[in-house]
Amino acid sequence: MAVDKKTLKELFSRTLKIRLFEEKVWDLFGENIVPGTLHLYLGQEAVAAGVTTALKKSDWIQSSHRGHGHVVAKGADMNAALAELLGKKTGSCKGKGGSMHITQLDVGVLGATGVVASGLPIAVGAALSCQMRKTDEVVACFFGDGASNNGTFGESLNMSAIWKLPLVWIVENNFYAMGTPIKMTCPSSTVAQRAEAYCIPSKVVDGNNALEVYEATIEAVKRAREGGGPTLIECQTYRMKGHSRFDPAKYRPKEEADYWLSEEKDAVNVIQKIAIEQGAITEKDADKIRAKLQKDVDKAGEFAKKSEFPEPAEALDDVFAEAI
Amino acid sequence: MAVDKKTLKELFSRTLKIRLFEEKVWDLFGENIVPGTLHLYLGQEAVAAGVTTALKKSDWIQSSHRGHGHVVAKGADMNAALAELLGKKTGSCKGKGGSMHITQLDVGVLGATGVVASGLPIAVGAALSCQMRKTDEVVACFFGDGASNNGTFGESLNMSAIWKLPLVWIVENNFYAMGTPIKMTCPSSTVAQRAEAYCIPSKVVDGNNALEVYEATIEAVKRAREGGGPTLIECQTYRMKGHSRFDPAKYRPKEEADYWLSEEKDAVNVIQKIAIEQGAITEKDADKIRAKLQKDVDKAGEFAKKSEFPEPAEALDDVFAEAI
Amino acid sequence: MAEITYREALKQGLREEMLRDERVFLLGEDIGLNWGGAFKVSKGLAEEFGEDRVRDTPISENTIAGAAVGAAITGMVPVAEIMFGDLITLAMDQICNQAAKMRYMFGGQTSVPLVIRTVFGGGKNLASHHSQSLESWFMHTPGLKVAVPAFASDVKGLIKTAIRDPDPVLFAEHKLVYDKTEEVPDDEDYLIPFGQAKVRREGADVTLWGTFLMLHKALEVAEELQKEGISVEVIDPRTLVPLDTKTLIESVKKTGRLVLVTEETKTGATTAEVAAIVQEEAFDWLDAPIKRVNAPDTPVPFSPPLENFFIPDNKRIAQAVRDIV
Amino acid sequence: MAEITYREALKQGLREEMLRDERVFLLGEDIGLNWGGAFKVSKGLAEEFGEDRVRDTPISENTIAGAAVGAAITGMVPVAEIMFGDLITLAMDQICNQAAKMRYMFGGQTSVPLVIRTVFGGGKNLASHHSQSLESWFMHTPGLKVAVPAFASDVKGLIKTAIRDPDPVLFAEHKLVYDKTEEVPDDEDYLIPFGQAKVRREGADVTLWGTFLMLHKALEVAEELQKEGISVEVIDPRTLVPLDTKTLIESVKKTGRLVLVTEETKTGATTAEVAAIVQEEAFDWLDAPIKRVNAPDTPVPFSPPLENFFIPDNKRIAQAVRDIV
Ligand SMILES: Cc1ncc(C[n+]2csc(CCOP(=O)(O)OP(=O)(O)O)c2C)c(N)n1
Ligand SMILES: Cc1ncc(C[n+]2csc(CCOP(=O)(O)OP(=O)(O)O)c2C)c(N)n1
Ligand SMILES: [Mg+2]
Ligand SMILES: [Mg+2]
Repeated sequence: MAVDKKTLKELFSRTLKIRLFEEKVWDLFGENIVPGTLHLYLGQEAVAAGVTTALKKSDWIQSSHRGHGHVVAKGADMNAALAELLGKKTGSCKGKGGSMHITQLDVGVLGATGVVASGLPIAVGAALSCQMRKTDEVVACFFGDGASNNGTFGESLNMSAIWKLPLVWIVENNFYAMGTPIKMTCPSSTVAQRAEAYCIPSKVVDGNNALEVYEATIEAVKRAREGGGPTLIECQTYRMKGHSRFDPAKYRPKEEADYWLSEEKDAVNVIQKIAIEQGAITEKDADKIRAKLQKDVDKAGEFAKKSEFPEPAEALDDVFAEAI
Repeated sequence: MAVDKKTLKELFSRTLKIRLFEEKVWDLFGENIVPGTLHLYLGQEAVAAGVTTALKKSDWIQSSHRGHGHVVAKGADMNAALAELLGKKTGSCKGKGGSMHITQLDVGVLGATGVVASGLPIAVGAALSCQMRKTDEVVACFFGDGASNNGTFGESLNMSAIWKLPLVWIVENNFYAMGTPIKMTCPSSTVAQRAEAYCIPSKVVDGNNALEVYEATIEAVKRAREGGGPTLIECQTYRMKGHSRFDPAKYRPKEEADYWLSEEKDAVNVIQKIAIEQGAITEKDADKIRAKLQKDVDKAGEFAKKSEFPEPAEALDDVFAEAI
Repeated sequence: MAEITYREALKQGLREEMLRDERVFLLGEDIGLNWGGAFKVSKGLAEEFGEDRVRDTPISENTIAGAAVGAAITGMVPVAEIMFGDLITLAMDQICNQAAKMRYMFGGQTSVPLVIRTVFGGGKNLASHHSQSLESWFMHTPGLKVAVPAFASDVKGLIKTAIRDPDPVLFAEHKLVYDKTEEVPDDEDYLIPFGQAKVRREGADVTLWGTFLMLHKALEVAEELQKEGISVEVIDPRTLVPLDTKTLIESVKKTGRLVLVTEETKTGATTAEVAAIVQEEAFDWLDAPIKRVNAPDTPVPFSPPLENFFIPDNKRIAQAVRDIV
Repeated sequence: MAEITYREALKQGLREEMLRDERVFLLGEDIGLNWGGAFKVSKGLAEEFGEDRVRDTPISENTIAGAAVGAAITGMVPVAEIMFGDLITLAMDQICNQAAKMRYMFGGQTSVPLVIRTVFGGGKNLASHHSQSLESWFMHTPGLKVAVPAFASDVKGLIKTAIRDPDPVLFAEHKLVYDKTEEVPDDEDYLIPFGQAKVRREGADVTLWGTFLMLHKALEVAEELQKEGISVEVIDPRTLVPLDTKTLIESVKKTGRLVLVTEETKTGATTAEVAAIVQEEAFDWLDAPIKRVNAPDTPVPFSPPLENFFIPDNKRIAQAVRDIV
């Protein structure tokens, strides 16, 4: 597939944007001003970048507990996103959600969820809605390797298949669910093998390569829009940090971690190299894009920091449309 | 595989025993003395007969909501089984369970359950227990085609695979879940295809042929006992009656029903023919066996009918080991 | 106004809302052409609205509920059916963690206009897995509204309100009231607001509050007790969330006595919450302890004599009233 | 006796039972070598007992619980962990329909000797899906026993009793008490019987009953109020099923006043049941309405000021006491 230069540039800048966003989160975390826990997207940026670049603005994504990258990639306001992580009133969820529920519906994020694999049924419903409303909208649903062991996985894949829903299942296989290596809990060598059970076509791609992810998604989205039903794409990737806030991830074998965390495998480097090689950007462009994005992210950080916390009694709002 | 005459005779008589038992249930139902609903096993007898004949007494079975045939085949006391269906104090569950919970643990029935697909996780635990207790016991778990759409299916198959549990998954594919044809809810042409997702070997057999079921089970049980892990066997069969008590099953296409409900496909006829052809029994033997079984079943019916109902306050017993 | 069954009234409500708003659709197991719902509530609707809008699903309770959530937040108005209330155990995450919390945890960004219909209660000898009354779990789930219609007129007005409500509604029905009949308005906009109890019978000596079949029994008991000279007021909450405590407390202030009766197992039933509220808010008006009449703390047994013992009967209800007057 | 944390005491209890009885084993997500449990309760046990008996599982909550059931009825004694109480929504069928009902619906044919451990409560800014307190659902499930240890000595004695109990136990822990320390007996047969409340502090004017972190706050409040001349008796139920109503009612008969405090959302909380019982059984001894202090009926919010508002604090507890003395 020939990918145009504009798209390559977009893939690069989206990947980088997530990286810089997450580095900012990591810094804020270091300042000890991020309440609760965090599941960083660092390392997996190419997945969200590749998938969302293949979507239209009117398309939807369903996020997971590791959602920062998804929402930023789909175009969420970074100010509101960072403010949410700090629990501020200006956050996209008014401080009620935090890292695990970071969500901006008006850019097409159906939601981030703290319950592993709970996004899959919701994605089914959203895709059913796209179909029933006779739109050409498509849903992409992100979830982890670990999530594919949960009951909703089979139920949801099946429902998407029998109804030929406009859905793209994105498995982010980072080879671990918390400290549990996927090979301990999954007998097959890929998660993708499980899609065949429901006659769903699947593909395994390098999840650190935004272009590969993009190409696979474009094809899947096309099929979905044309009424061809769901596709499953397994993006193999790796967490740069541990699972959550305080996890040093010592359980990972050194060679494995070295391989994945090398300069050559780095998601930003990979797409930067491709974009430069294919003449989409120059080194200089890359620097300029980086500087611009860094500025945006820094500004978002400032915004989040200087925003107010919600008033305590706001805890009582938003339970129902009208208070009962 | 060469199957000895004794086994052929056993397959015949077990198939027939279930048939006669269920006909008795149908009669009692006609007398309007069976409370609640009923999921008859009529038509599927060869599955339970074939599977249980391949098991040892010390092996276990997990039943479903369509359990009469399973428990009778595993050797449950017919008096207690019929009494249970009538809600009598002498029932195997003292009248507390009825049709959907008909169970006799001391012959190796782990339980019948009213929640579709809820037996699968229990079978996983029982098989894990067989393994951890270092026994050679094996578990066979019965469930329907419809059950394979429930979340526990994937979870349980997976767990059985990763732990190489001594388990045989028996799908009774009767092509319907209540009124829903399986082709409406399952994109593949067999349920067995789903086993591959978990690297579980599988086989599709004629579920109206007890010998085929037996042979497939023998092989699976051997693998399980030797530590080779689970197998899935899809037994294709058909309900002679509707789903439950009052279902006339009008939704089934005539040709389909005619095919399955023909004399040649009848589970009892099929195994009787084989047993006679292979010299395991004569026509006369068959009649003798039938007469003997009919007598047992009739006696069980009498026993059940003349048994007392429990005292109302017995509703308070058996909640805990000791009343709290 | 025609006298129709609860089942029929419910179907009327569903049908009218489907005619009014094309975003409304039904999904669930065996609700469509071949069966029409385990209790025949949707019988005929697939024929009328097509299999798309009356959608049979696989046996996947959690994904049925979750699909309703996803559809609700993207412009549809799903009414999902969980065939038996006992099976809602499989859909608790999507109902209680997702549907109920979504508006809140996303800071008000979305409404979740869906209805989960299910059916509770025993009395049909269906044993432990098809007879439970689990409504208190949902009353304890912030973000959910909970309807408990016991009469044909209410079930119609409440299902229509539930469908038009922007928030998720757990719409509980009861097996033994499907066949009860009542006069039911034909008006397309016949809506019963949530949170308004109905005084089903006026009385002076004691207040009887209950739900579902127990409410029908309460009315019978009230008639019986009238003969003994005891005047019983009978209150139907109609919805548990929001709960109309005002009507109840006014009644208790008048009668000074309260008996609560539901088919739930006693410990942790909805009656516990109501008792706790009333003793707090009407402490000085209570002339006797609030009595609760519930099923015992056991699973639901199969055999008729056992199940009959399990489900509160008129005698137990009447006795509870007599105990405090 | 050594002063150790609740976490350590719990681990001691698990370890001692695993040493005593080789049928005892643990299963759950990330409880083994690589993690030792999300709250590190089982840290070191996989190293000691092997990965077979401290078994990491896939993320399959319903099958984890169901596997425990299957193992329990065939000769093992499983202790299954559901990593967060909120995720137990996925295992409700196996816990509430299977484990809890099996002895009953099979007419006493089998015991179901298993323990489901999970952890409730907020206070760590983990938001709506990792902070709930859902114990009342299980209190409302006949056939389950429910333990709610709040102190290190109790958690050890209760987990040992739970493991030796022939019936299924929902063993609830609380995130913010894992680090609380107390003197804990070393005795291998140190068992705390279910159904025996503990008077954690004696007092004369008002009874304070609560669970988990709220119990710790209640004790602080009691100290504060002492200075105002209010003498508070503090009661810890330790188990909700069986529930020791005797100790509580004796206390109320002495003080005439009762405040109930838990971190649950108010409507349908365990405090409702307790209030309902006490108003019924000690009606004539109550000098004031029973007060309930709970979280508001909202999902659990993320941001610190919101969550702090959500979780009852000493001020609210003290005020409730002052309101009725
Ligand atoms: C249903 C459920 N079970 C357990 C957890 C605790 N938990 C949070 S993240 C996680 C691992 C998820 O692994 P995976 O799906 O591979 O996603 P990753 O974290 O690797 O992105 C677990 C077990 C949870 N949040 N939800
Ligand atoms: C979890 C669950 N969902 C729905 C039901 C209602 N129900 C009872 S049997 C049945 C169909 C089951 O189909 P299948 O698994 O194929 O078994 P069969 O009845 O054909 O033997 C349904 C939907 C139930 N009991 N449990
Ligand atoms: Mg992972
Ligand atoms: Mg079937």
